[in-house]
Amino acid sequence: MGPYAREELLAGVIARLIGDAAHVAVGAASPIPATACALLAARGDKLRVSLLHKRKGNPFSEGSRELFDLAGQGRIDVFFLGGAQIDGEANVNLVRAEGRRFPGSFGSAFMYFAARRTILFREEHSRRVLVPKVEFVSAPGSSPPGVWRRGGPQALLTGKALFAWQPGRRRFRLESVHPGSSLEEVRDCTGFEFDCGPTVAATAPPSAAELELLRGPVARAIAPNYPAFAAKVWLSRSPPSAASA
Amino acid sequence: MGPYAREELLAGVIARLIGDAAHVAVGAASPIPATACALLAARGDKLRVSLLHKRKGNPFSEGSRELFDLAGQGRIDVFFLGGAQIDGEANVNLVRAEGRRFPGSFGSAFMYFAARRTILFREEHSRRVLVPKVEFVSAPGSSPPGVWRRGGPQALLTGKALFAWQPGRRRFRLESVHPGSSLEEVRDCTGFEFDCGPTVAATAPPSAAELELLRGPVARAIAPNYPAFAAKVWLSRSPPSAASA
Amino acid sequence: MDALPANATRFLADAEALAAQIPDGAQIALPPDYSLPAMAVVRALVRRRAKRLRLLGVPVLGMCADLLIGAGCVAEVETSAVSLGEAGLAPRFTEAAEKGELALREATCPMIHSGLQAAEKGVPFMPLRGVLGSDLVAQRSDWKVIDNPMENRGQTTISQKSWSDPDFSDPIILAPAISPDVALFHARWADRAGNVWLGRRRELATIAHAAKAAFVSYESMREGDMLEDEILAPGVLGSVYVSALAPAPRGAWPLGVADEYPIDDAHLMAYAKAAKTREGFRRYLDEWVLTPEKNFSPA
Amino acid sequence: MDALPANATRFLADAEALAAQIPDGAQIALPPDYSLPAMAVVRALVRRRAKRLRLLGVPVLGMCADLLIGAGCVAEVETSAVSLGEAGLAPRFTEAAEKGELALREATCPMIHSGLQAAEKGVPFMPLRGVLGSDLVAQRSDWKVIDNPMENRGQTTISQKSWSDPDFSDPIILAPAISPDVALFHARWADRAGNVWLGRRRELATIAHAAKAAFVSYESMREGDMLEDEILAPGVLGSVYVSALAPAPRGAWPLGVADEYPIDDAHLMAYAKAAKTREGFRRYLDEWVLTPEKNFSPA
Repeated sequence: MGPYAREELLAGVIARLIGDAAHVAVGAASPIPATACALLAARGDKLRVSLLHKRKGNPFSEGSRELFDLAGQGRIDVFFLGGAQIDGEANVNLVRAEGRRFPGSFGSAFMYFAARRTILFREEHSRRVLVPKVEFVSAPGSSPPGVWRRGGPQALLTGKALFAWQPGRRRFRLESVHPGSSLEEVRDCTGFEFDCGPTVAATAPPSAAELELLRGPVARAIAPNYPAFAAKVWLSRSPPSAASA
Repeated sequence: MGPYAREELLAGVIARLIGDAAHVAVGAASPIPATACALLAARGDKLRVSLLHKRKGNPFSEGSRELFDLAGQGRIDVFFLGGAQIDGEANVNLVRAEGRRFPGSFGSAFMYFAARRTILFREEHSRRVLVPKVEFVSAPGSSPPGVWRRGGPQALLTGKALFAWQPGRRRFRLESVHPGSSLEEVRDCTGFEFDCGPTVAATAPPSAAELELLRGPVARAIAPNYPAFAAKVWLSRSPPSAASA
Repeated sequence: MDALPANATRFLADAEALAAQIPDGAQIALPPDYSLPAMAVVRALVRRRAKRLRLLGVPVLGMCADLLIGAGCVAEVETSAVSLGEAGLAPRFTEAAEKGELALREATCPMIHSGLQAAEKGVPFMPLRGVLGSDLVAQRSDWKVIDNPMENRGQTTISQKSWSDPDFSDPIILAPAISPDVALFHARWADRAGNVWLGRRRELATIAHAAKAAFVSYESMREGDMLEDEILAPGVLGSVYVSALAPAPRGAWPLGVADEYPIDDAHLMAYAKAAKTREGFRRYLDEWVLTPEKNFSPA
Repeated sequence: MDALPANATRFLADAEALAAQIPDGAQIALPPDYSLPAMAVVRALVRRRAKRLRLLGVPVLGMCADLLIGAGCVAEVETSAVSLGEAGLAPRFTEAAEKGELALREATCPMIHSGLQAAEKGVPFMPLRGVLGSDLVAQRSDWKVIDNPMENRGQTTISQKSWSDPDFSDPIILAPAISPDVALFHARWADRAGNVWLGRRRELATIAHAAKAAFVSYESMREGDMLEDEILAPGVLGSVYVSALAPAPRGAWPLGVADEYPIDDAHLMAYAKAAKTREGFRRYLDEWVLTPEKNFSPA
C-alpha cells in the first residue's frame, strides 16, 4: 500500500461516511471505527462518540440497556455492524454459517432499525463473507412498508472496496475500490451481485493533514482503549508518546 | 380513653392486622402505621418495613417507580390506603367529594391490586367519609373474575371501629368497636351498610408490654421521621430520650 | 423542539436564561417536591410570565406546580396528585381545580412512570396491571385496554366494549408513551462535560430520557468527568440527555437537596397559609418571587 | 423457589455455600463478563457438579457460561451472544452449539432487557420496536407480534399470519416477561443490612428485581447502611432483593471489578487457547477450578 497503513485508509473512509452525524456509538472490538471518530474529533468536529465497553469509565449509567434505549429514542445517528455473512440485500448474519457457530446476533436485530444509519464494516472481502443470501438473518437490510424502521444500511466497507446502499433498489452500488485492489478482484471476491457505474473511482487515501492527525492526537486517544491496535498501526511508524501507555 | 393514647390503640390494632407479613410499605403521612411497624420490630418480629419519603435516606435506589415495581413483583405484603371517601364496597376516592377537590389518586389504582393486602385506615369516622357510594372510584375494592388482581382490602380501621372485609360477600363486617365508642355510635356515623354479628367485641387495647415498647424503643424509632407526632403522643407521658431529636 | 440535541449541552448563565429556553405552551415534566425540583427556574418562569404551560407530574406535584398555577402560567395538568405533603393541600391547584380553570388529566403514579419508560425505550406503549375499575380509565381515552396477547392465541380486541364484559379475557391496560417537550429539574452537581448528578432520584433520569429537551439547574460545578468516576457514575445523568445547564445555588429552596440543605418546613407552611387566598398568594409572589433580591433564601 | 424472600437476606460463609443454594435445573440469569460475574460461585457450581442449568445471558455471555457449558452443567442457553470478547469465540459454547448438545434460545439484546423489565414491573410482556424480519422471530414461538394497539381502533390480531402481510398495520413485537429462578452476580461491597453495591451495572439490579431469588458474592463488607448514604445509594441494590450473600474476595477473577482489579487478559487468552479442545479444557478445570487452593488468583 501507500505511505499509510490500511487501517488509516479505512478510518479515513469511515470518517467521511460519518460526515456530520451528531452521535456515533462504537462497539467493543472496533478500533478502526473508533479511530475514525477520533479523527473527526481531532479535526474539531462536534461529534459525540459513545465508546461501549471502554476499559476505564463508560458513557452510560443505566447499565447495558442504555445503548438500546438511546437508539430507541432516536439519539444514535451512526452505528456499526459486521457479520459472519453479509448478503446483497444487506442482510446480516451473526449466528451460523457453513456448519460453524458464531457468537450470536447481539443487539443487531434492534440497532439496525433504530440507529439512523448503520455502516456495515468487515475487513475480510471474500465470497465466504459476502454471500448471495445469508444462512440466517440476524438483522434484515430492509423492511416492508408499514413496518417501523427509523434507519438502515448506509454503506458496506471492506478491506478492498466501498459499496453504497441504494434503499430504493435494495442493492449495493460499488462506490470505490481501495488502492491496491481492482474492480476485477472485487468482482471475484464478492458473492452477491451489485450495481456498478461505467467507471469506478479509487478510494481516496487519507490526506497529509489527516495522516498527521492520525499519527498524533488520534493515536494518543486510541491507545488506552486499543493498545495492541495502536502499537501495530503506529508504533512502527512515528510513535506517539502515549501509544504504549 | 384509657391509660393509653388513641394513637397507641390504633397502632396496636394495625400491628395485629399486619400479623406475620414479611414486607410492609408505609406512605408519607402515616405515623400510626409506622408506629405499628416499629412495634412489631421492637417485639423482635422479622418484619421488613419500607418507609416512603423518610427525611434521611430511603429504602429505594431506582427512584419513585421502585415502590410500584416492588408491588408488581409481589414483594409488598401490606399497604395502607386512606380516602376522602370510602364506601361499603371498599371503593376508595381520593379525587373529589361534594364539590371539594382532593390531591388525587396517587398510586392507589395500582397498589390496591398489586399489594397482597391493603389496610384501609382513616381516623375520621363519619357519614361524610364512609359513604354509600363514592363519587369517584380512584381504586375499586374488588374486581370481576378474569381481571388480574393479586390482593385487595383486608380491613377498614377508623377512630371508632375495626371492620373486616369479606371478599365473598363484598361487604364489611364490624369486627370490634374501640373503647369509648358504641355500636350505636358506629351505626350513626357510618354511611354504608355492613354486617354485624349478634355481639360486637370491644377492640383490645394495647397490653402493658406493648405500652412499654411503644413508649420506649418505638417512640425513639418514630421521632426522627415524625417529630411532631412523637412529641404529641409520647412527650407528655413518659418522654423517651430521643423523642425530641 | 424536534431535534434531539446529541452533542450540544449549553452552559447558560442562570435560572432566568434556562427559563427563557422554555416556550409558552410547552409540556413540562416536573418531579415531586422531594425530588430535586428546579424552584429557581420555576420562579423565573413566573417572572417571565410564561403562558399555557402543560405540566406533567412525575408522578405527583407540589409547591412547584402550585406556584405556576397560581401565577396563571398553566393551562393543563397531568398528574396522579398535587399536594404540599405535611403542609396540606396545594391551595392554588385546589381552587383552580374546584373552579374548573384547569384542564385536568387525572392519572395514577405507575401509569405515568410506564408512559415515560415507553418513551425512554422508543415504544408506543407499555402495559400495566391493575387500574381497571378505576374511574380514571373512563376519563382517559388515550389509555387503551386489550386482552392480554400472551394468553390469547386468537383475536384480541381493543376495548370498545367495557373491559368488565365477561368475554374479555385477562384484560390489561396500556399506558401510551409520554414524550414531554421539556424535562425540568435541579441537580446537586454538574461537570464541564455537561453531566449532572441526581443521586438516587432516578425518576429524573427517566424524564430526561423520555423528553425532547432537558433543562437542568445545579447547585455547584464539580471538577472532572463524573461519568469516569465509578462511585459517582451511578447517580449521573449523562450529558447526551442534557440540553442546557445553569448554576442556581440553593436552587431547590424552599425544597431540599439531600446532604446540602433540608426542606424549609416553616417556609412551606407559611406558603400554604398565605396561598389559601388569591390576595395572600399575590403577596407571596411579590415578596418571594417577583422581587429579584429575594429570589432565593439568604441562609 | 416460589416465595419471594422479603425479609431474610442470609449471610453465608463462602462461594461454595452460595452454589449449594442453586438447585440443578434452575434458570440462572448471568451478566456479561464485563459486568461483575460471580466467577468464584461459577467455579463452585462446577465443583458441586451442578446439572441441567438453564443459563440466561443478560444480554450476552462469556467465560462464565463457557466454563459451565464445558463442565457439563448446562442444558439450555438463552442469550443474544456468547463470546470471550478480545479473546475470541467461547470455545466450549461453540463446540456444544455446533454439535447440537445445547438447547439454544437465540435472542437479541433488547428483547432480553425488555423481558426482564416486564418481570420487574409485574406485567406479562413489553413491546419492542425492530426485530421483525430477523430469523430470530420464527424460532421464538414465545415472541408474539401484534398490530400496534395505540394506532388501531378496531380489531387487532395476533400473528397467525406473517407480520409482513400487507394488511398488518404497524406490527410490533412483544417480549414475554422473563422471571429467572436465580440471579447470580458479584458485588464490590455488601453491608450488614444485606444491601450490595453494583455501581453503574444497573442490569444487575434489573436481573435481581425480575428473578425469584438473587445470590450475590461480594469483594468486601462495608460499614454502615449504604442505602442511608446519598453518594453510595444510587449504586446500591437493596437487601429486599437479595436472598443470600457470601464473601468472595477477588470473586470475579479472572474478570474484573472496576477500581478493584482489571480483567486478567493473559489468563483469559490462556483459557481461550486451552479450551479449544476438550482435553485442554479438562486440564484447565483440573488446574484452576477443581484444585481448591487455586480457586482464585493469588495476586
